[in-house]
Amino acid sequence: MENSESIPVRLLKQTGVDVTHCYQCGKCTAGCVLASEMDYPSSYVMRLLQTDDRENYQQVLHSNAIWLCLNCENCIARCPMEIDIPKIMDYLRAESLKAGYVNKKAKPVVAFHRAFLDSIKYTGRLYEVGLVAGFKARTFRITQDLKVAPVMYLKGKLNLMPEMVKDLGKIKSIFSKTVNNKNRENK
Amino acid sequence: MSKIGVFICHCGENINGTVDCHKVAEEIAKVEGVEYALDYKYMCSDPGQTLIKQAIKEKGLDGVVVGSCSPRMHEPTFRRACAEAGLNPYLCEMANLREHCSWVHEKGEATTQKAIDLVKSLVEKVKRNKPLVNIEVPVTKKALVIGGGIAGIQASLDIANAGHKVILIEKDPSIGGHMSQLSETFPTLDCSQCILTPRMVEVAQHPNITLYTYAELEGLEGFIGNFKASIRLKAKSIDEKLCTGCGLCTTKCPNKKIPSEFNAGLGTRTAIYVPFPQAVPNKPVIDKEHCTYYQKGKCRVCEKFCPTGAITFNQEDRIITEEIGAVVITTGFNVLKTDYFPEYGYGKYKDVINGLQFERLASASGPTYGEIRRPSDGKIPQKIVFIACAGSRDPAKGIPYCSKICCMYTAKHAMLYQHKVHGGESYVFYMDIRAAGKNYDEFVRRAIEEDGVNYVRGRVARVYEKDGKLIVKGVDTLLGAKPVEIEADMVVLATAGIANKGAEQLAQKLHVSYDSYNFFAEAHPKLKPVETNTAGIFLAGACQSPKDIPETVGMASGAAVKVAGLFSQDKLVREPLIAVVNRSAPPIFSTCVGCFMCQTACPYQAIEREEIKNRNGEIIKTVAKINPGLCQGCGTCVAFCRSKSIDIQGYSNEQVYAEVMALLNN
Amino acid sequence: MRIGFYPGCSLNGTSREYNESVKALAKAFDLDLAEIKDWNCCGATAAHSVNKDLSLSLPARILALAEQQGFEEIVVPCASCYNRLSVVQHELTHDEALKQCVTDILEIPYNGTVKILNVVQMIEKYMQDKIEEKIVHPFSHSVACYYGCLLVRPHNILQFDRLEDPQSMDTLMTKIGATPIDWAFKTECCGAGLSVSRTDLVAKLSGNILKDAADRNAKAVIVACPMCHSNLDMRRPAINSYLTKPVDIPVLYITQAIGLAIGISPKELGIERHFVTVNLN
Amino acid sequence: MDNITEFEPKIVAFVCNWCTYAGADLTGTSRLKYATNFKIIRFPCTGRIDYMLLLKAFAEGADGIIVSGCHPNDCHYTSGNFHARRRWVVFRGLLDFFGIDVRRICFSWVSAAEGGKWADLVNSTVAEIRELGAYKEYQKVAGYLEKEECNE
Amino acid sequence: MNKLIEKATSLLQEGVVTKVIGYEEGTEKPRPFFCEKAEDTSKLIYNSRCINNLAVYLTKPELLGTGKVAVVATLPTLRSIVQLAFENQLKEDKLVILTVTDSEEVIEFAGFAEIETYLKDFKLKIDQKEQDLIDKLEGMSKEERWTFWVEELSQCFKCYACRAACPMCYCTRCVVEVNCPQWVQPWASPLGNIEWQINRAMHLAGRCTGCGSCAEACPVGIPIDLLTRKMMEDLGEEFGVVPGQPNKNGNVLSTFKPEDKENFIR
Repeated sequence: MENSESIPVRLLKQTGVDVTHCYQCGKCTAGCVLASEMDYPSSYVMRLLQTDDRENYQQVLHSNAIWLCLNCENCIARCPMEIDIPKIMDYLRAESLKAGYVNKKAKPVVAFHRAFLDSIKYTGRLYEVGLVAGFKARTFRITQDLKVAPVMYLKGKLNLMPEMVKDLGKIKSIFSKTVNNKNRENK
Repeated sequence: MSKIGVFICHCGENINGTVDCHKVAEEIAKVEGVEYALDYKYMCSDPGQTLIKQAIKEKGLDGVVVGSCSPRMHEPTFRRACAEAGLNPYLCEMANLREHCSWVHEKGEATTQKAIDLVKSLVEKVKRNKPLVNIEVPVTKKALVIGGGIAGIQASLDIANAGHKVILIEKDPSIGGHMSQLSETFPTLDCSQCILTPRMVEVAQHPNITLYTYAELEGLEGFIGNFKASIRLKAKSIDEKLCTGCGLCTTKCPNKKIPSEFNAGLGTRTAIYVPFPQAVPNKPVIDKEHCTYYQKGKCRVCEKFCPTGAITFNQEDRIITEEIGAVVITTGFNVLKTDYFPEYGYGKYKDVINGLQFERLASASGPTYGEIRRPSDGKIPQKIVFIACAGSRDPAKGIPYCSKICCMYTAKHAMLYQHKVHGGESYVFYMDIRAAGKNYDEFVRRAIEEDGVNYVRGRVARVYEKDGKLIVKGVDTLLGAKPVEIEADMVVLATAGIANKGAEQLAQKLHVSYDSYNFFAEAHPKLKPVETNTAGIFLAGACQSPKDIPETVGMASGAAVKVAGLFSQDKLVREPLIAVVNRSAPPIFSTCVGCFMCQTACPYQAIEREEIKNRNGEIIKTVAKINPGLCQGCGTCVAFCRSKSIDIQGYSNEQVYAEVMALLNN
Repeated sequence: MRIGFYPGCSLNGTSREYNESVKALAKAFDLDLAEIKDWNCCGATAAHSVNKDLSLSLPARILALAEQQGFEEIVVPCASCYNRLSVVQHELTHDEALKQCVTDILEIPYNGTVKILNVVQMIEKYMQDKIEEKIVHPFSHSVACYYGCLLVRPHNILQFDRLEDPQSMDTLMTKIGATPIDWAFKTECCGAGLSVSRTDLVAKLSGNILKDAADRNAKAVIVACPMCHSNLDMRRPAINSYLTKPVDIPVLYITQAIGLAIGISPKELGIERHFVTVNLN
Repeated sequence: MDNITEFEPKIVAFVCNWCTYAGADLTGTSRLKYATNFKIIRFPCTGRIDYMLLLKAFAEGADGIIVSGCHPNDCHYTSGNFHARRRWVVFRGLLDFFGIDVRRICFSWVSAAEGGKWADLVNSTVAEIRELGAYKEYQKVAGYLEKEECNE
Repeated sequence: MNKLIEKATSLLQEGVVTKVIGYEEGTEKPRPFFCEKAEDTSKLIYNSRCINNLAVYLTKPELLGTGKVAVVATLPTLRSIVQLAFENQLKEDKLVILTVTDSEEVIEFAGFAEIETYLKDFKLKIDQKEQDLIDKLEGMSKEERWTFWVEELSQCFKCYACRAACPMCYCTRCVVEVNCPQWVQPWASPLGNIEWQINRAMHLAGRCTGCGSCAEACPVGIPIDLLTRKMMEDLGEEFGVVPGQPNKNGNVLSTFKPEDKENFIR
């Protein structure tokens, strides 16, 4: 099906967002707080997607930008064509993960998301110590935030024991039906 | 028993090449009611037409069918021929044997047979044709022009110079419109007022033009050539006969802090005011909303100082009615309001202004006498940013369409700035440069190349104030979408042109259609740009869509010609192919039951209510009536009417029914 | 009046002072906040960065629980959770198919009837007209109200305040005697999700925000979002090493500011849990 | 006419004067060819076309019908075609519910510039109707009544 | 019940109206009753068995006379009245419209507008019986449908009871009486019958209020109401037509939207 339909059409079907609406005014980029950090700023990403060129698409999936996007939604708030760029970014991230194209620079970001989700998966709620630990384990940034943590602890901001959702079974099943469910296309 | 004459044209070999024309004539001759049939090489030629005329006279024909080319080609020709022979032209029909037969089929039996069938069915139709007389409607040779901007001024002058009376109404105290607010005009940079004011004066002095300022249309009834307009003359609180326009009152009025409309809010005016020095008429009006006397009941300072005692507080609005034959709508456009651009801080920061305000700053008659100064502190901006497409091409917050004039006036603004502020830095954020027009693109290039205006392709996301500077966050999409930040002293938004306030209501009063943006709709996008779908009402200028001065003036003259053309005849003659509601003897009067559901089916508001009264004037029945002046003959109402009480002349139920029957019956 | 309360993860961890101050305020205005039983994490950015269905299901479960436990209205102080819950509710009400697929995943009924309030809305609805009379020591400082992204965007869904230059927090601040400054970064993003993974960027973004507030000499930054808070407060060392001239403006939750004004003890409001010490006046 | 081996369907077209009739003229001037067993009747506007004429055509032995006018927004009378469109939506639904073969009525928009489209449309319609064969069901029912012309 | 009689009595006694059109007990079902004397009001009944659509009389001046007339209206009747009023067929000042609620309260409407607002609370729905038939027909192949109708209509002998019973058929000249050209065979014949019913349905597009009187009146019991009911459904979906709540812009076939949808025009 990938080959049968154009990339813009696929995006439309999968996310309900029509990238062909973009006429490259750049307002999204102009308003994006991280545009200067991105390898491809949002409007550029839109253009790459519009071209319906496999290489350009791969380029996007490999890009750092999709992982830097904060979903702060400044772009869509100002987009004259009301194109939901954050939604596209979500989709691209998911695709990038599936395809294993995640940009090297973005590894920590992904690691964090993963750690975050694991934490929820096992406890139903976010267990920050677990999260940070998990994140460090994934990124080998053992020393990061070493200064912050104790202070946090002193200020009573850290629980050393995770909180648990009673109905953990349900949370697990949610995960198994979504993240771990390969056959369901992200719609 | 009818006597139809049938004339089959060979059109050289065009028809005869594939159709056996002679056989067609022979076959048709056999048809009941056909008196005479012949075929000939060229029916449209003089000898051909003479054949028809002779036959009509000699055989006393009461109907004619010409089997030849498309009626869209020669129907008028043959109908004229019939008329010249004394046969009612509407008793002549054409069978299309060329475009619909000989040219689209191969030579052969079938083709000839089809030709015969086509002619037959037209014969059956003609049997049921009725003699019709052209409709004549008288024409009142006086035009109403609504709106005294450059479009209205041009249209009025052209119509008046063609020798016809014109009534020009303007809602503001003076004519001149937006053009009078402009500084210089692109691409020649000649001063707007210098070219406009002479025409304003000409309007005021023209013997054929009656000017009503501070006046609005209340309502319009009637139809082409025969409208009746009611006009509200708003109370000016001034006796114009006494007022000499000395202007003393305006200097004495204590209420001086009212934002001036003419200066787009950058300057102030008094409650009794003349909008601008060159105003026409140059006599003040009292703005009741802001006048201390009207609001609080005391003051009357102007009255005290008026040397001629022209101030009349007790004046009331007057409604006058005028008989007119045509209307030209020239109500112009407007610019987007401040609340469209929260991210640009328009309305929040004094130094973020719109294009019209910049025009006033740049204009010698403006609040700064033509010097570019910041509204906030009067300083001369050293760095200025122009944002194009502010609201245009912005379905989310503004309007989806391109306002057309912004690219040019922005280039002009930047150029004027560079000329007036030496060493100043100007930036234009644009998406595309749309400079199609004589010397337009050259003009933009000049701004970039000679005056050093920095054009940056990309939209601005937001503008915010910091330490007295306006931080403009934009992007350069030509550098791979590179964010750009400029610390500007002033920001000018090329705000979109939108339909004028009240356009929708006016359209409804006039029964002309308007588009989803409330711009008035032309009758045909290509071939009828100055007509509306209501006969006798025409359009000119930015009320149809944003446009620049030359285009507006051209359109105004176009509309004027249409009006002059209409007025060149004493009576309007129109084809009688229109709908009619049947009438019959009492007590029925008409089979119409008066449900009036047909009214909305008519695109021309041609269906009226007729009250049938008895001797004592009591209404017995209300039935539909078609206004022959308005009906264009589409026949939608005919197909809709349940009791078949409406029929259309020339395509009557009987005629088309017979046509269909005959066509299939062989 | 019993209202559901969804603290969300951070309010039980890093941002517990937010939790405490919300509760304290509720107590002061005798508003009965009942925690939704057995709530789970909303999934935050992580979930919808990784998997659509998950990002829908987690919040949906919370809303379903709230319905089950008979709440008509729930207060969600965490702007991120508020945003996720609202967006999911909106998406599900506008897409039957999606709703079906999610309820299948949840295996508990979901109708989407619960009304979701953020903290500002809670104060506006249940407290603001009583604030003035309760004030004991006016919060007479110039403050920068920082709304962040998640409270106001996407506007068509949240319909909260106005998109550019929102005012609701500013209005509340004037009620407790503060003077809100007009500044440029009210709704610029602080870096939120990247807090841990890309601290460098967060330092930069949050830095710009604090700098503008400082330049316009605000004495405190007022927030209504735990992520904004932790970025502006906890990340201060990183921020200050990014900024040329360090900034020591404290960052308070709107609930804390109001709490102080109506005389709730700093301890009760968890003021001392901040990294950047709060010593106003 | 029921010569099944070489069945030639009877087809009539009801068209508006301003777009489709002119389009058909263009087909002619461009010398594009189509089948002879197909005839055009001219109306001022699709808005004028009475649905009864379609039924009458079937009753009178038509096997197929084309109804064509200006594209939306191109109507010479600004909105006749819009009214027609609604009429056809309603009428077609009703006919279908009645079991009348709506495949035999082809509705279309053909502009004055679409001579080519008209030729294709006619040819494809002729082909389709030839495929469907004569509209016996209706003609059988219609056959009942002795034909009688209307005369005043 | 008595409330209705009281009301009718007072109306007649005070001479507000010259007659009250309502229902009285008939041989096997209630029948329309023109009550002109106060003493007869006791005959008036009103219950779920009263099904005749009395609106049909309101367009017949010869029946109403010159005076003011009261009518006891069922929901369908009210819908018809609103539609008739919209089609300029009724005079507000000549009518007193009454209805009886489930709690047997009598409502007198101040005007047509009020009826419309009243009707808003009552959603018109097709009874299961009809719906099933419609679904059955839609389930059939078009050939089966054709045979179904041809057979059903072969019984029709053109008595025009359907027309007489329909409040919307008030034309002074019905299309079948038009003979130049003769659009529809006025006498019974398979084709004529089909053409008549198609005309009837088309003429009722956006006007039929689904009271079912036509089928009720058919002496041979042809389910002709299905045609209009089906059409009502479609019009509802396609153009948002609500029976009894006429679109103020005009009839569904004499109005349009540029964005109207269709899927068959080539």
